[in-house]
Amino acid sequence: MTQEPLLKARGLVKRYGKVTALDNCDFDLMPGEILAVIGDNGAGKSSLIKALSGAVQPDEGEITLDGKPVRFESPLEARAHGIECVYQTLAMSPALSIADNMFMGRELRKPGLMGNLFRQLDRPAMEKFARAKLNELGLMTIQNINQPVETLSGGQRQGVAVARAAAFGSKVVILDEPTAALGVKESRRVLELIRDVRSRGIPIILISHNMPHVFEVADRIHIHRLGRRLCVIRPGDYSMSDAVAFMTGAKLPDGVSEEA
Amino acid sequence: MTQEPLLKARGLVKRYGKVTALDNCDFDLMPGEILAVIGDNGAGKSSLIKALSGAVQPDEGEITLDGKPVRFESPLEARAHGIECVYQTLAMSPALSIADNMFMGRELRKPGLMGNLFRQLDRPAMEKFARAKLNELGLMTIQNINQPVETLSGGQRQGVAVARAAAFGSKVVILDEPTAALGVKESRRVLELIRDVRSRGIPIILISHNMPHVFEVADRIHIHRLGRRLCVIRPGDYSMSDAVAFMTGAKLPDGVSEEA
Amino acid sequence: EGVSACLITKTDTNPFFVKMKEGAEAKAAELGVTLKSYAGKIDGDHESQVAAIEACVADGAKGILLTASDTKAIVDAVKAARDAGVLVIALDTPLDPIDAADATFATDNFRAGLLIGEWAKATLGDKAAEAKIALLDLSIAQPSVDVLRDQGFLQGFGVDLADPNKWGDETDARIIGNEVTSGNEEGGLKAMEALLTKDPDINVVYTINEPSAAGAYEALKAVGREKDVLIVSVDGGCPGVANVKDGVIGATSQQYPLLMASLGIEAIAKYAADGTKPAPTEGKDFFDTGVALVTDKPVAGVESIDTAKGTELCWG
Amino acid sequence: MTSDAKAATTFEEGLKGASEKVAEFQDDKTALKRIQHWLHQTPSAVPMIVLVVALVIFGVLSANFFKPTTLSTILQQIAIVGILGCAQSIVVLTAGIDLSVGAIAVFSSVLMGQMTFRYGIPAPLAILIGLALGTAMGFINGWLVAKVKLPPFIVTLGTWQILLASNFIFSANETIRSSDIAAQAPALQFWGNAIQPGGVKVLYAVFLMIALVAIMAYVLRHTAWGRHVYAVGDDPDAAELAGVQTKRILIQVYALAGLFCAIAGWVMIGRFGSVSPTASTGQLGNIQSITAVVIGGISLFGGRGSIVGMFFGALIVGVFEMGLRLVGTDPQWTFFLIGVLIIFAVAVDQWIRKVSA
Amino acid sequence: MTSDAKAATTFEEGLKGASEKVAEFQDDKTALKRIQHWLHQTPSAVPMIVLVVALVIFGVLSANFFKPTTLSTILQQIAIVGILGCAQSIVVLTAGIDLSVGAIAVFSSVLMGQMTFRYGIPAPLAILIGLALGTAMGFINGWLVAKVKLPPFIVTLGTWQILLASNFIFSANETIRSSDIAAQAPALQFWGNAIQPGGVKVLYAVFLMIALVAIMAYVLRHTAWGRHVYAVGDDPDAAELAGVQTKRILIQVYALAGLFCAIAGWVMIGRFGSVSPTASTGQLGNIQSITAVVIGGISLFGGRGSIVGMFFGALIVGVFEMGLRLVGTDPQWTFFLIGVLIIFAVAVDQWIRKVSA
Ligand SMILES: Nc1ncnc2c1ncn2[C@@H]1O[C@H](COP(=O)(O)OP(=O)(O)OP(=O)(O)O)[C@@H](O)[C@H]1O
Ligand SMILES: Nc1ncnc2c1ncn2[C@@H]1O[C@H](COP(=O)(O)OP(=O)(O)OP(=O)(O)O)[C@@H](O)[C@H]1O
Ligand SMILES: [Mg+2]
Ligand SMILES: [Mg+2]
Repeated sequence: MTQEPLLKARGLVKRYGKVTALDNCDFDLMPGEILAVIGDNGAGKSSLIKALSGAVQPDEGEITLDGKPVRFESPLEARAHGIECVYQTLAMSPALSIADNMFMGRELRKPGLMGNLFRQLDRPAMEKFARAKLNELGLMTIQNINQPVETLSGGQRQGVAVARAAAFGSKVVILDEPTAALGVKESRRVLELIRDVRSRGIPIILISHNMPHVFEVADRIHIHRLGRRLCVIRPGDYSMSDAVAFMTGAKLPDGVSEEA
Repeated sequence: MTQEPLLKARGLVKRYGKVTALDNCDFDLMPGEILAVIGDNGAGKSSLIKALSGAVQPDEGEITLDGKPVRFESPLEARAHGIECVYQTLAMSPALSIADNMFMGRELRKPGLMGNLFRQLDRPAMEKFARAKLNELGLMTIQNINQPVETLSGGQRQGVAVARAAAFGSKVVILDEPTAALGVKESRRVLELIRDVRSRGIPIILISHNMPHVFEVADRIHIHRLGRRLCVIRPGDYSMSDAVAFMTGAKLPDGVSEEA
Repeated sequence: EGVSACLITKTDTNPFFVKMKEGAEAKAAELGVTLKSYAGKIDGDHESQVAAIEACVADGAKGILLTASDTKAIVDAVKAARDAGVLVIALDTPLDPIDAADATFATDNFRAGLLIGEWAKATLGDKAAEAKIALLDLSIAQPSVDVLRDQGFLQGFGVDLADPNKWGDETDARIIGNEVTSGNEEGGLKAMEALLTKDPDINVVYTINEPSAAGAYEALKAVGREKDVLIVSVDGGCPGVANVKDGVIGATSQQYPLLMASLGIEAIAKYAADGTKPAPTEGKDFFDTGVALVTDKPVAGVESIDTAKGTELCWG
Repeated sequence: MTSDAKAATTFEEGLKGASEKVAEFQDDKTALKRIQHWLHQTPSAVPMIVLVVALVIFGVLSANFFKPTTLSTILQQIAIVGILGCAQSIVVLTAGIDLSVGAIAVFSSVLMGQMTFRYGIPAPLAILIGLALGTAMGFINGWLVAKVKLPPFIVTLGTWQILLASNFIFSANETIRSSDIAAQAPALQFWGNAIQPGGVKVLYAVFLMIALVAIMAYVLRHTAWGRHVYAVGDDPDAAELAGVQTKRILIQVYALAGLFCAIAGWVMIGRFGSVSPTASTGQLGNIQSITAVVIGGISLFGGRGSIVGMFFGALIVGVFEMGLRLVGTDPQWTFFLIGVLIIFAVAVDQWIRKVSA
Repeated sequence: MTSDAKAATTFEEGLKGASEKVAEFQDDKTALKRIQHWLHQTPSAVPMIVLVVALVIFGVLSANFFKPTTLSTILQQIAIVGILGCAQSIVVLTAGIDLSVGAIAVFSSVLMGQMTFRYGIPAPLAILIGLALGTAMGFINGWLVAKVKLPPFIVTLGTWQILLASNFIFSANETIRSSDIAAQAPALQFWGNAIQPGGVKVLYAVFLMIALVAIMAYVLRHTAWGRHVYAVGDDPDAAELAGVQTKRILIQVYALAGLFCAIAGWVMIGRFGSVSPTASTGQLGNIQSITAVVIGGISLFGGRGSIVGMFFGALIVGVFEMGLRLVGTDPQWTFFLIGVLIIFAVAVDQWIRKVSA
């Protein structure tokens, strides 16, 4: 591992009142890899990726991107650095259309005067793009790209969020349980999409409770326990039951002693 | 199958504007069984169980419970008939405590004068009961039973909702993707709980996208496609890939011809 | 074709304007004039009055009777109506300038204040020099009646007015404070309570109208001081005169809204018939419908009528 | 083929011996942290602190301020707003708003008065009729909100105008004089009576307000109905799915608010002596009660806050108004400073909550 | 051990040949269904229908109603409410509310007038200063809402009082006469000019209002900023996570609302001729603009509705007030009927939406 991590965090701490969601947590993402993050419910996985993507500000610790220290005050800043995230809550505006949601904060403007002076949106272009991205995910049960997001089923909504992140992530794509509400077919598409994104050279952080999926696509697995990184394993080196044992505290990985 | 279905629906239709979520759908639940409902995203599974549990009123069709026709105007009426449901959206009041949420609509009152005349709640009893139910599910990372639900992680929240339904369902328990956000350990607990509930003689409807889980616990599997029941299979008779093929339209089960 | 007329009052909740409307309606019925009434939504509501004038013009009214909320600001709207051939008569409150209306049938509100001020001063005699005065005004927007009555009272009492277009800027040490009442019992009571907290020895209370005087009286009664405080007021409504008789109010300046209104309707009927406009009272630039001090404790040097006479003339 | 399923989940064997330990969090034990935690747990404490600070400041600025009569005057000045605030609180807790509270109060008082004086009904019966009609007005609000599903703001904006207009039309703008009421129907003025311990007058109305706040605090905190009110305000869809009869609760809440308003109307007669359709409460009661509710820390989005906070909110406004008058500002400046206070009190509240979160 | 993983997902082989068909839904082709669908798609159509019905009814009831001058009078009477409604609409779309709109308008008009007459600043410059100060007042609202995170209701309740009091204090209750303005600073009265096609006066102010509504409709619908306004109102957390700078948008929205109010203040000078600090818009402008917004179908919970609907809402109220005046209804009955109208209009709206959902 002579390579430097693309995204690195050291000593992250995040407290919510009395609860310490992140307790001196470290994190490394290598260029071009798929890194899975697994852990019990409430272990602090979502808190970790929220800290990495600017959605919350950690109380302590530092984050470096490409070796340079960064501090994201908002998800927009993280996005400006090419970090794209699908949150567990999806972050969609229910009354707005699918196309509007996909382009939120980076709308396309019409070329020429209408766009520059009158700042008119280029709806046809946005709709075409959105339609294409949804088709890639096989979300064709969606008939109307101008349908408000609130009229979609839970799974369809998740599909739209994943399509958005995959379409725009240029440096890191983070997915917090992207397949939780998805059907078999749709989950498969998401896994294919994840591989697709990696083949464009973009590393991915994948949080999932689905062990077969994790072991299938991940290059490395970050096991999170009680607010911190317990260990990082390669799927080839351990079995799924080992991983499950580590993350639930049934076993300890070699060379780690549980202190907490 | 000489037995009569406990909960039966015939010809249910539910339209949302132009979308027909349920298209002449039939449904049967036998006493004491675990019936899984599987289908693509947007197939209409949630709409079906909402119709069964009174959360939406179907436009057409009829429902019978124990052979008697019923019409639920609200979830409360369904609950009065012993039908308990965990919705995909969980139906929790974020600012209220776990105990308050578990007993919403069926609070315990203090014995004696305080309860009868002044209608005072018996908080200690409610808290004790809630704590016990959560422990059964292994949700022990929850420290404080009086914590507002909004401070729980997504998985913890789902655990609370499942515990509520399992604790109070007396005739039918319906679970809409109960393990979607749960970790490996917690999912296992839910499956055990489902078996537990059945062993109390209460039938269960389980919606899930997790095929291994479905095939592990279900007695029968209702395959939903394009708003209606495509077929019902027994896990012993077909393989998982068959089921997946049926629900995605890759294959047609024997004796069924796709019309839609 | 019948003659139609409009009555536009400041509000239609104050009994003063309610009676004015009744007077106008009675006269209109008598003369066969169709009358439509409009009012502002709150005290000082100027825009509703403009809208009402516009509606009257659109409706083809022959004449408008107007008690203006903002005497300067309404002038443009009045001019537009007169240009359209409508006779506009200012009731109760003269416009500024006064010739903006075709005629004015009014009481002099400043004089109404002046009378009760002089009466209070004379009643107190020597003690007027160390009086403690509470001023219960109408609203913080200080519409013109509010200012005229308040400043008239202070003038009559012998207090330096500073800017006569504004209340509250006087520096006389005898003034304990100004409070606003919205011209009703509730406001009068709360305002009086507050001023009593500030100085429990208040002995003269000026009130913008009789309902607020009744409220002030309740506050004084609550602290057992209702007998030794002079309350003066303006309006001369029948409940107000009854309160003077009962000793709740010491003196009030009575106005004659019914008279104004019926005179106004007559003028409009006449104008519709032969185009003549009413003439002002001799020596004044408006037709003065008069103001009289009503009290059962007359003092030398201030002309007054007693409550028996007041009850005869009162307006509701 | 369950063997196939079994194979697919063999990895769960790793669960054997999984830790059953509960995550532990260190507890900060410093005094400051404890105060913060306590503030967080006790939302009504925040307005209380603002109140105490205001009291101290005015006590220093004005010698008259800490006299018992001043304090009892403040209490009696907020009695009506406090009762209207009870009505407003329960409505706001359901994520609603009631702009008609003042109009219901004034109209009810006029109804009670005119029933007695115009129609000759005995005063106690007239009061009962007034209370019933006030409740009915609230019920109509609730019915429109719950059954016709109209936004509360709109419903009560409409009924505010309707009731106020009805009030003027019905009363023919007639005021019933205090002396007439005292002579013929003293029951109407009941709440204007006072006890006088040590010469300081405290109106019955003040005790009524405190009693109503206490009762509602108990009901909201310790009964199922109270919890349901919170649940409806928090997330009505979730509450409905969880088995709360949201429509019924909403109608009950608005009807109860109507009853409180009618009680406030009765109290108004006692407090002001007379029955006047023009009472400013009709126009301003809604803004005053909403101000108390919000300064008291009840969220306008529903489901959060306590009625005791509302009480302190009303007190804060009362203390400020009286304090500013004693310090001797002009009414226009008082109006200005009350505006500043409203923003400031809520900002302090927000800040304390953030610090302690 | 990926083979283990492979084994666990073999069932997915069933996916091969999965149908790629899109679910199809039959389309109802009856005329009624089509109308319902169209109404659902075009939310501003509902107030339009109410408007047309109102026009027809009053046309029948009053012979004078359908005269061109009457209609142009209605338009000029709603000009100010319409402009304030633009301000209110964008604020309400962000799930806020602005109670200070009227106060900003009146204070701005007073500032413009006094800058010219008291301080001798040339009128055009005074107007610019007034517009800038109005924007600044809105900016303060926005800053308190976005940065200090106070509820909009409270912030604007506070600034409403503060600005109204400042307005009275600053103006010293002085009205500037129309004739003086016409002589010395006609620019202040610009919007009071009119074109007179065929003798019917139509004020410039009316055209300004229509232009502002049209511009804002375009901005909200066809620019990224407009979409962000909707997103912020819809779900601020989601909007923030999705990369909208919610705070910036909020501040911009309130500041823009302040600018619109200041424009309304300028228009008030033209419309009424004089500059009057007691103009009742200061007290009532907020309720009037909120009424227009809500009758126009904009949700007070934010994120839903269109500004064109607000325009129809203002028109409906204008038509009703004028129509009732012409029919000769007593003012209290007018209030009563406007109250009924508010509830009725929103109930109809709700009903159509439900039927067509
Ligand atoms: N906004 C918040 N306020 C208070 N506590 C919070 C908040 N967000 C998270 N927590 C707490 O922080 C801890 C970690 O939560 P987090 O959502 O990061 O877990 P997770 O690993 O993502 O769980 P899951 O797999 O269930 O999504 C939990 O105990 C949770 O209760
Ligand atoms: N309230 C609603 N308004 C409009 N359309 C809706 C509504 N609820 C559901 N639908 C539509 O009905 C169809 C069925 O939705 P449903 O939620 O029942 O699917 P599902 O099978 O539960 O999907 P998933 O597995 O993703 O939860 C979808 O096309 C969805 O878009
Ligand atoms: Mg999580
Ligand atoms: Mg579903």
